[in-house]
Amino acid sequence: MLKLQNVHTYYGAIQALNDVSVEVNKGEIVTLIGANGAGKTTLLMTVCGSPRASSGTVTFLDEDITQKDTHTIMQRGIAISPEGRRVFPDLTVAENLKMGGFFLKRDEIEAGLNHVYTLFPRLKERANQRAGTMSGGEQQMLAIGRALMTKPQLLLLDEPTLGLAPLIIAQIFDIIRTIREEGVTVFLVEQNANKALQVADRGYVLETGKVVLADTGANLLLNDEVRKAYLGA
Amino acid sequence: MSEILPQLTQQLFNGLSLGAIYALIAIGYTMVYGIIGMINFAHGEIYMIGAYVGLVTLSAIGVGSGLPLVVIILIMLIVAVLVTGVYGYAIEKVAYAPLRGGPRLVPLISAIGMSIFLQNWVAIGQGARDMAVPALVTGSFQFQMGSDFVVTAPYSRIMIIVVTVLMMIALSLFIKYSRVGRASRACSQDLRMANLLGIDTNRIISFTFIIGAMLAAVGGVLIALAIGKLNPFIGFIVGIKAFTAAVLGGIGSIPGAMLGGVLLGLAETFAAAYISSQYKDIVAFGLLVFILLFRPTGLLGKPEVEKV
Amino acid sequence: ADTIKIGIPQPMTGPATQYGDQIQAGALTAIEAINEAGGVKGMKLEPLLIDDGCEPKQAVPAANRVINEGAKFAVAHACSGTTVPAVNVYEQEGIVAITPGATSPLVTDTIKPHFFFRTIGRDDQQGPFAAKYIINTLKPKTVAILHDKQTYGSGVATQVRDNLSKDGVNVALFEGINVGDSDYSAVITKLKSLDPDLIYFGGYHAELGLLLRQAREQGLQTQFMGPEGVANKDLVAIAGPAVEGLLVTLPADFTKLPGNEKVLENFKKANRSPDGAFTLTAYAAVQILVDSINAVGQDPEKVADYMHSNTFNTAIGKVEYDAKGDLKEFEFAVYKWDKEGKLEQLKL
Amino acid sequence: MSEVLLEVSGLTMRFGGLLAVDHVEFNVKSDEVFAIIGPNGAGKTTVFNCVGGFYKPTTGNIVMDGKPIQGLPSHKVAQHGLVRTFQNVRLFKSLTVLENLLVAQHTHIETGLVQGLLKTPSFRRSELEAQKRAAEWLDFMGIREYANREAGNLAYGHQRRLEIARCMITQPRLLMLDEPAAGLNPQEKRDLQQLIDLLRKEFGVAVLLIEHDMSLVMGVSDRILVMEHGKPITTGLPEDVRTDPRVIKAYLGEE
Amino acid sequence: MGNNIKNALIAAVMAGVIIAPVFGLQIVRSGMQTHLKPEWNMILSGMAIVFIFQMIRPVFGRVFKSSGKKRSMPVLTEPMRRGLIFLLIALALVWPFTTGRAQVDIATLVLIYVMLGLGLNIVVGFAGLLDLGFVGFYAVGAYTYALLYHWAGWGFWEALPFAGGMSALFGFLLGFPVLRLRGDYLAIVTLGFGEIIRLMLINLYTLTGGPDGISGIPKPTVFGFPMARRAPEGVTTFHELVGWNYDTQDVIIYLYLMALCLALITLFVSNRVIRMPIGRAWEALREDEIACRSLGLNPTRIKLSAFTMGAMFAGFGGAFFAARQGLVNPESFTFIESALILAIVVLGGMGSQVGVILAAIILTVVPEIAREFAEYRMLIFGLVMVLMMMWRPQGLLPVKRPQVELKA
Ligand SMILES: Nc1ncnc2c1ncn2[C@@H]1O[C@H](COP(=O)(O)OP(=O)(O)OP(=O)(O)O)[C@@H](O)[C@H]1O
Ligand SMILES: Nc1ncnc2c1ncn2[C@@H]1O[C@H](COP(=O)(O)OP(=O)(O)OP(=O)(O)O)[C@@H](O)[C@H]1O
Ligand SMILES: CC(C)C[C@H](N)C(=O)O
Ligand SMILES: [Mg+2]
Ligand SMILES: [Mg+2]
Repeated sequence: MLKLQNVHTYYGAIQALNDVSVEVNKGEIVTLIGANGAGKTTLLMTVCGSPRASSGTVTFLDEDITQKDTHTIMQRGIAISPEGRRVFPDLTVAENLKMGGFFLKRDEIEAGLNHVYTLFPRLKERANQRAGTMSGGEQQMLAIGRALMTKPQLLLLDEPTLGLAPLIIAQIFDIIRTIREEGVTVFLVEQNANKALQVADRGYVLETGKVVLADTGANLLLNDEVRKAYLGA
Repeated sequence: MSEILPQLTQQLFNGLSLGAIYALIAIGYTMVYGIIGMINFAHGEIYMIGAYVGLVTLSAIGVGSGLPLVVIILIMLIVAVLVTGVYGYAIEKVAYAPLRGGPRLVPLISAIGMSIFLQNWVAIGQGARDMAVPALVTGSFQFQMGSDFVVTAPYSRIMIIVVTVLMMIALSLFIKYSRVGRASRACSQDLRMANLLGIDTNRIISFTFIIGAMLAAVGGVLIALAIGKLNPFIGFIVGIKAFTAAVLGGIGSIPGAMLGGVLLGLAETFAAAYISSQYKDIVAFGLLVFILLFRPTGLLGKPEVEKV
Repeated sequence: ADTIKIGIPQPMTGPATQYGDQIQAGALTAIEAINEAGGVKGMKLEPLLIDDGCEPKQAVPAANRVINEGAKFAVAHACSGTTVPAVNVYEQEGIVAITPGATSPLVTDTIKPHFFFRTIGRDDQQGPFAAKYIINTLKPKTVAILHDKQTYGSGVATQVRDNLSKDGVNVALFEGINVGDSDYSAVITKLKSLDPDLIYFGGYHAELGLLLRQAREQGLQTQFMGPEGVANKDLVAIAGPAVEGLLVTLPADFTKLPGNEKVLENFKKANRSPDGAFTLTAYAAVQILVDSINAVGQDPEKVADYMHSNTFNTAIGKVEYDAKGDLKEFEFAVYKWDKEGKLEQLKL
Repeated sequence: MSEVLLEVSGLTMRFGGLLAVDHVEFNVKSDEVFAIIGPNGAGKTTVFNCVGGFYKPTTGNIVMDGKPIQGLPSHKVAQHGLVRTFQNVRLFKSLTVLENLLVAQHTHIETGLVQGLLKTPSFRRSELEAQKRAAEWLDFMGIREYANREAGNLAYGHQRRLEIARCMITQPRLLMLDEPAAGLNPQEKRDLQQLIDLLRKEFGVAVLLIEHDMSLVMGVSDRILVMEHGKPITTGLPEDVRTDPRVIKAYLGEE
Repeated sequence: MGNNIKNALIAAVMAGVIIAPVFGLQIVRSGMQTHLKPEWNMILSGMAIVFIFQMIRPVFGRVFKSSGKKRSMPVLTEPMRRGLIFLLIALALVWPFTTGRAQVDIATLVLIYVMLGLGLNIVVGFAGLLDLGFVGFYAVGAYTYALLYHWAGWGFWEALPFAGGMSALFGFLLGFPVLRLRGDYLAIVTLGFGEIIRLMLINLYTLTGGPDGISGIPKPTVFGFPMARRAPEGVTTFHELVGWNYDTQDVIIYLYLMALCLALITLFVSNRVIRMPIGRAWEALREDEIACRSLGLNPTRIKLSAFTMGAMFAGFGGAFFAARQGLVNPESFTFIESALILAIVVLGGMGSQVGVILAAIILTVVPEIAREFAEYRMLIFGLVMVLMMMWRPQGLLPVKRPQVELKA
């Protein structure tokens, strides 16, 4: 479904991705783990075309999207819950969610809202609070909810559990499983490698902009190097 | 004195009509600021160009063409709006778009440069002298108040107030309910995130500039008709006043622009009336400072919350 | 050098362009006529046209430019606002300059220049003259005075006010308005309730045009009056029919001066119009410079000395200077506008 | 027994209709690590903001070392020896690591204009001392090698460390950490735990901690306050809190 | 290719729409009527130029792209920066003795703008406070000297510290209430203050001479001896003292050297101050006010110090301006002047002193050169401002921030 081939990405003169090739198949949960600054976020954003890959190709559903504008790419059925949450601070929670469903019809929006509200009851409670004043964790929920609103085929999650309470973290992983059941493909970046690899079908390990390991989630969990570096064993 | 009340009424009308002008232009500032956080100093010049286009159109039609007045004014408005729309679009593409993402003050300077450029562009093309605009809309609404004071409301000014209010309502509804309007709200919060939701932010920005320019052009044409004098430099002062109005009302807020404009118009008028014309701008700016001291984000601006 | 350069820094842009045009017309016609007649001591005059925009902040650069281009003589600056700062430069540098337009007393009063002269009267002649006319002929009970807060406008307005007050006329309002504003309705409403018998405006035509138009729009029919800075064709365009009845003080019409037939012929030859209040004053300025150079040569110091101590026969009649370069005599007249925008001189 | 350093009582913070913090009471002793945990939106950060002077509490008393500090502006609070880190790291990104630490010493060093312009000896001395202190802290945090890099370019974990160093260099009595482990990997979390221990032992500073990572919280805290919906549910020792059914239900979930 | 032609066509049509009402259809007045004088070739040639430009642009684009990945600005290193400063100073020193009057005169103007630019740089570049009313403090400085001279007969040297002090005081008093405003709200309030100061100067006629301003302000003396053609009774002028012939060139060079001294002092101070604790605090505050507060730094105090210091330099600049000009009036202190100074700072590359100097040179010299083009002067100036920003959005000479290095 999503395929990155030999992708290089730069920020000005800094190279953040170096010859990265990654594949995500339909219906999978794929996770990407790596230390701080390894380039995980950059990889997700390169898929979104912001920044663009300076060489290599990104294909989504057999279409080359490497040079496409961000908005075009996102309209193809990709959604992201970005690093730093990026909720619209002055809009209410409900408005934020509706923005997620920008391209949907009115009744679809209603349905989407209900769906998100059942996943995150707290958001329903606070439907009219300005998003900027929500607590860190609440904003994280909102960011995920907003991404779900777009009814994506491929969902990109950048550290979705950051700042969430243990109970909610467990819920988030449940949700990831659920939406996979609903047919959404998930590409997940996590610090919480343990949990991430548990839900993931496959995983990639990124080190300073390079893919150094790729295997099934279960295998990676058993891999010694991974255990040492990312699982704290 | 029995004349206090009628005089007050007249001044109130004067202030409202001046405020309406400021408001109409302030919207353009507010919208552009709201979306890309930039003070578009060239906006006043668009207003000036709108006025010139109106005059050119009028001259093309000819004052004595026999067409009904309404039709003439409509044609002037339409042509002016179309032309300035192109101006707004082109300016954004040429002078601002390449600078996006850079340091924040760079577009501000570019806009000041653009403003100087446009003033002189018109000064060279149409001459730097005052141009007179024939008085198309003559006559006024009058009524006697008090012993011998006749309150006079020229139709040309009533027209400005009415049009401003209508535009404001239309625009507010548009922003609230149309797709483009909603997209522009998202853009004004977080351009990059809006983009990540699939919204074509470049188009929204262009659109914002076009709408802003069009509103300014409407202002330009109506005011040219009411005032009757044009020169390439009229945009600058009005631009600064309108910008002040936008800030006063809370920059980014469309009703705020309206409120700020009217307040500023009233403040200036009453200062001129009851203090002295000499002090009217001091009063206007003083009011701005005073209000911002108590409401640091303007009258209708949402207080900035930064959650730490 | 084989030419004598004469700087002509004048408004070529901005609302005062009309006046710059008149001055250029006058100066150029004079220069061409003199060159045709063989120049000055065998040398041709070379005009240097420089724009000062009638903006005070462009005055010093424009004056510097005159100097940097190597001119030692100038027909300098129409507006008082530009002339006042520029005088310092000419005085410092020893450039002989004559203004054919600036009427403010400040031009010569503040530094009492040695090198700077006028071919036009002062506002402390024009103001009292206007005041006298107002008192003797219009006999108003109350007068309102507005001005544009600029050197010239506020200066002449102050003169009028002081002279009126001295003679017991009630000046009910004395207030400045902003140049460049387009809406004066607040102050007009104020005038409406004050209901004076006369409104005097000190300033230029652009503002007066709007004041007139907006006054009539609000139904204020009071008589307006202004100084020579408002007398301009553009005024008619801006104010439209509202201009009817406006009174202005202007230099007398020098085209009717006996002995000017030759001058008028030169204008005809050059295909320029001799009309306008400042055309012939500019013409005269060139004449005076040329006469002096003919007499004592090109040293500015000597030229200035010569000018202070001699009389000249010019297009504006006989000219004689006092110690600070002001005319010993100059005459203003009162004119009235009609509906078409024509001026008619009034008998006093 | 060590004495009480910070005493918070009856703290209430209301945002419009929302009672974000509701009669919270706790105290922190001068050498303990005190943690606040609770579900998202429970009001933990808001407690920090009230204590630190970033919000003005609706009601309540905050006493630091015997002096009331509620309602003081945040920079005054900081001068009482109470400093904090933020839920999202807030470094001076385009300043270097060293400069971040120099800025933090602003209130302690020679800042006279004239002295600085003339580079008087006392000024030089004060600058050098400040640099020396900074160097010591960088060594202590193990980020000395990045001293001359722009802070914004550091890896996230290092940024967290720098933020803590920046607090410590102000010589605080109480260090408030808001989710310091967020975004760190397991290895880094363990380093952090050791660091907190060390700070308390070596520098005698009390720590007030908000954190969602239970292994860290249970590992370093002496006492824990659990909040839910702005209200305190319980305060107690880690073991007690961990097994408290209310806490499990509201926050921890079944493991 | 087809797409390309289409785009070029659209652009050409738009160009037509833009040109037509301004150049293509000129309004001509005859009596009370106006009619239009069409200039079709104007419109058509404009459209043609745009069309051709759009057609060849992609080619250009390719050329540019192939040369270098991303045009990243060369950043000045510390030794290069010092070298450049010394070079500039050396050039400044020989300048008056090797060029003509006009050049020295312009250079003096440049130096005034350097002073103002460096002053505003403290406020905007270092402390990150957008000040659109800087010209107000410039005016206060100029009028302080002018008024002290006019009412009390003070000379330049006595008045100079007062001018700086007065401006600083204004900066302090005005800054106090408003510095808690954020970003652009601060900008508009400062703009308002600038205007209020100017309007007060116009209105306080009896004190300030209103629109006429104050004239006849003396130039700085040389150790008490005036540099003038004629001196008042009983005073020896400088040229009499040293037995030279009076030559205006001398005066101009003297003024230039004065300006150079003042500019160098400004440069020195602003260069020092950014390496001092207060300078670091400014930068820290620009980056993150909340973090600053959490560390015990008082934001208002720190901002005020930047605002006040910037204002003080504006005051010095103003006093010098008054002396050079011999005359002050409110016209010299309009908003556009503030905008120009701000443009110098931004074009220089915020916070970069060498950049500010270069930008001051460019933005002062361009309009002077453009005088050749008469009415196109300001058109060119505006265009240069826009193009400069596009060409160098990071500023002419972005420098690496001066950093305290921790040595091993
Ligand atoms: N906007 C940017 N400009 C310059 N460099 C950047 C930018 N964003 C990221 N980088 C650099 O690119 C590299 C990869 O960063 P990235 O954010 O992708 O890492 P990450 O794996 O997501 O790390 P983390 O776990 O901390 O989120 C880092 O070295 C970072 O410093
Ligand atoms: N400025 C504010 N205005 C309105 N509501 C606010 C404001 N700040 C916080 N809140 C609300 O107060 C509640 C407590 O927020 P707080 O940030 O203290 O939570 P928290 O316990 O730190 O949560 P998290 O663990 O997710 O960071 C939340 O519901 C939040 O939405
Ligand atoms: C040209 C004239 C209108 C100038 C006017 N007399 C002045 O002194 O400014
Ligand atoms: Mg990341
Ligand atoms: Mg929190």
